[in-house]
Amino acid sequence: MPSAPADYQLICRIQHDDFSLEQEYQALLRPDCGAVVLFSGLVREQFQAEPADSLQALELEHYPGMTERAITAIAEQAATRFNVRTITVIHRVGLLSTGAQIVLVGVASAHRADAFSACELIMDFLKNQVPIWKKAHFHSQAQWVDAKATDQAAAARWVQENTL
Amino acid sequence: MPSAPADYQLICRIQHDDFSLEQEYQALLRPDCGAVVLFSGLVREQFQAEPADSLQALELEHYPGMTERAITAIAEQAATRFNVRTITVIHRVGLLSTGAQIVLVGVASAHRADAFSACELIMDFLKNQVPIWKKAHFHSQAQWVDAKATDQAAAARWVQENTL
Amino acid sequence: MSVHAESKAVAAPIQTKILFFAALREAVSSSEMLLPQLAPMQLSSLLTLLASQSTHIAAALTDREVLTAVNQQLVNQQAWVQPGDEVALFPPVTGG
Amino acid sequence: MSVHAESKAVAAPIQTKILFFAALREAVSSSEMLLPQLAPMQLSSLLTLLASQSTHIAAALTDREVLTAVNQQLVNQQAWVQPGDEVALFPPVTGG
Repeated sequence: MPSAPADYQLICRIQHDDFSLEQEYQALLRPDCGAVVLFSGLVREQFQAEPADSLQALELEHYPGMTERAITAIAEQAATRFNVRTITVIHRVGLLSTGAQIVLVGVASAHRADAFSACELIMDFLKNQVPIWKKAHFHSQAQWVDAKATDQAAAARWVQENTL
Repeated sequence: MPSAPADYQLICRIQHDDFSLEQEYQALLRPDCGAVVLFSGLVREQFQAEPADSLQALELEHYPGMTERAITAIAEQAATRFNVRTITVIHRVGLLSTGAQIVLVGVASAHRADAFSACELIMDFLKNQVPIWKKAHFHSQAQWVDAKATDQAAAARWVQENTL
Repeated sequence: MSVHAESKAVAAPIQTKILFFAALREAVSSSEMLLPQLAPMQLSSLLTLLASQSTHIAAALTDREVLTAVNQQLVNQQAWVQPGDEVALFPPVTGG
Repeated sequence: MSVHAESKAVAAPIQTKILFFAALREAVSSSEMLLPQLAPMQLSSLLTLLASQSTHIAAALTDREVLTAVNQQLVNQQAWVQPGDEVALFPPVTGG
């Protein structure tokens, strides 16, 4: 089984504090990298009709230790399958208001196709294989977010491609 | 033929000056967007063996007027095919040294899959359908960069998917 | 006699830590339990043992889909748990 | 006579602008040429006309793959060019 290249570098942080996309972008850059793909996930507005309510915040809980291990394993899989040099994954936990940044995934590579594929693979697996849970706080009530079938399908497609 | 949604917004600029990824990211954000994908293309180090030489800079020439039209058409195609809210395309021209930023494509959408697809589609078409040319300046000589077959294949795959 | 005492000491149950997260943590009203475990057992048996502790826990485990990790690795219920392992039970993840 | 003079004025050739970019611009040693054009013609004919202007241009056009745009839209050589259109000739693009 192939392993991630020795010169591949991962930055992985789980934190409550906000992050600076620009700083993380600068930290990803390498002279031999012509392509950087960044994904930023944010708490978006959400409305519900009955009863009329809107999202105030997401509360994110995680499993300390396993979260970092799972992200490291996913990043290593991405670096093994695609020709990438640096990967950054930052995931915030705790209470995050609407508009807040939740997650950043950044990948730098020589050419763009590798960075796009690696970044999307990491996001798809992050949704499925990392022990993080969201609770949606509306004004009148709070509820745990259900896992989505579309997210399972998104992760499954990388497994299928791998076996081809 | 479907058209881009009325509330979709495009920022398109061709300029010599550098850009701030952070500023462009902030300008893309909308309260109903939970996902932002950014692609940054940079002048990467390049070495040649015979004679031993390294890249100093890329010189980018374009066709003023047509460049903006072509990018607008590509962005509109992306906004028609994928559910996205804001798109930014900034392409630098002129002489750009190794390490310099060349191009930024940013897309904001409610969910991540649309932002990833739209951003990658725009980059693939940018490589094939926008009148911009690169000349590679090495220390001892300069040469126009040849179009790559892999870039043609990357753009072609969107056309195939479209007809399915 | 002293030999017997020693072998009894070796066979003393070790505490296996069970962690609960998110909706499951709320359902069992606890983020952590210690379960005395004498010998290796399959996770499915450990879950049966856990459910036998209270109807409250039994209901929490059957009311929803439960994912399982042993020593911070996702595993299925055929996996073996050694005494002292860290077991975690949680609903499908929704990060990212 | 005045009628004849008028119809001659109407038929006077209009300048069609031909733009060259990148390697092709360097090969023809010019970024822009004006070609007098009387009537609509297909781009392939206009390129033949252009090549007939000098062996230098003829060589530049045949030495490489040439992409064509009329009024800033990529077209193939079957496209029609109206007198006064903006025609652009250039090598395969390498932006992004």
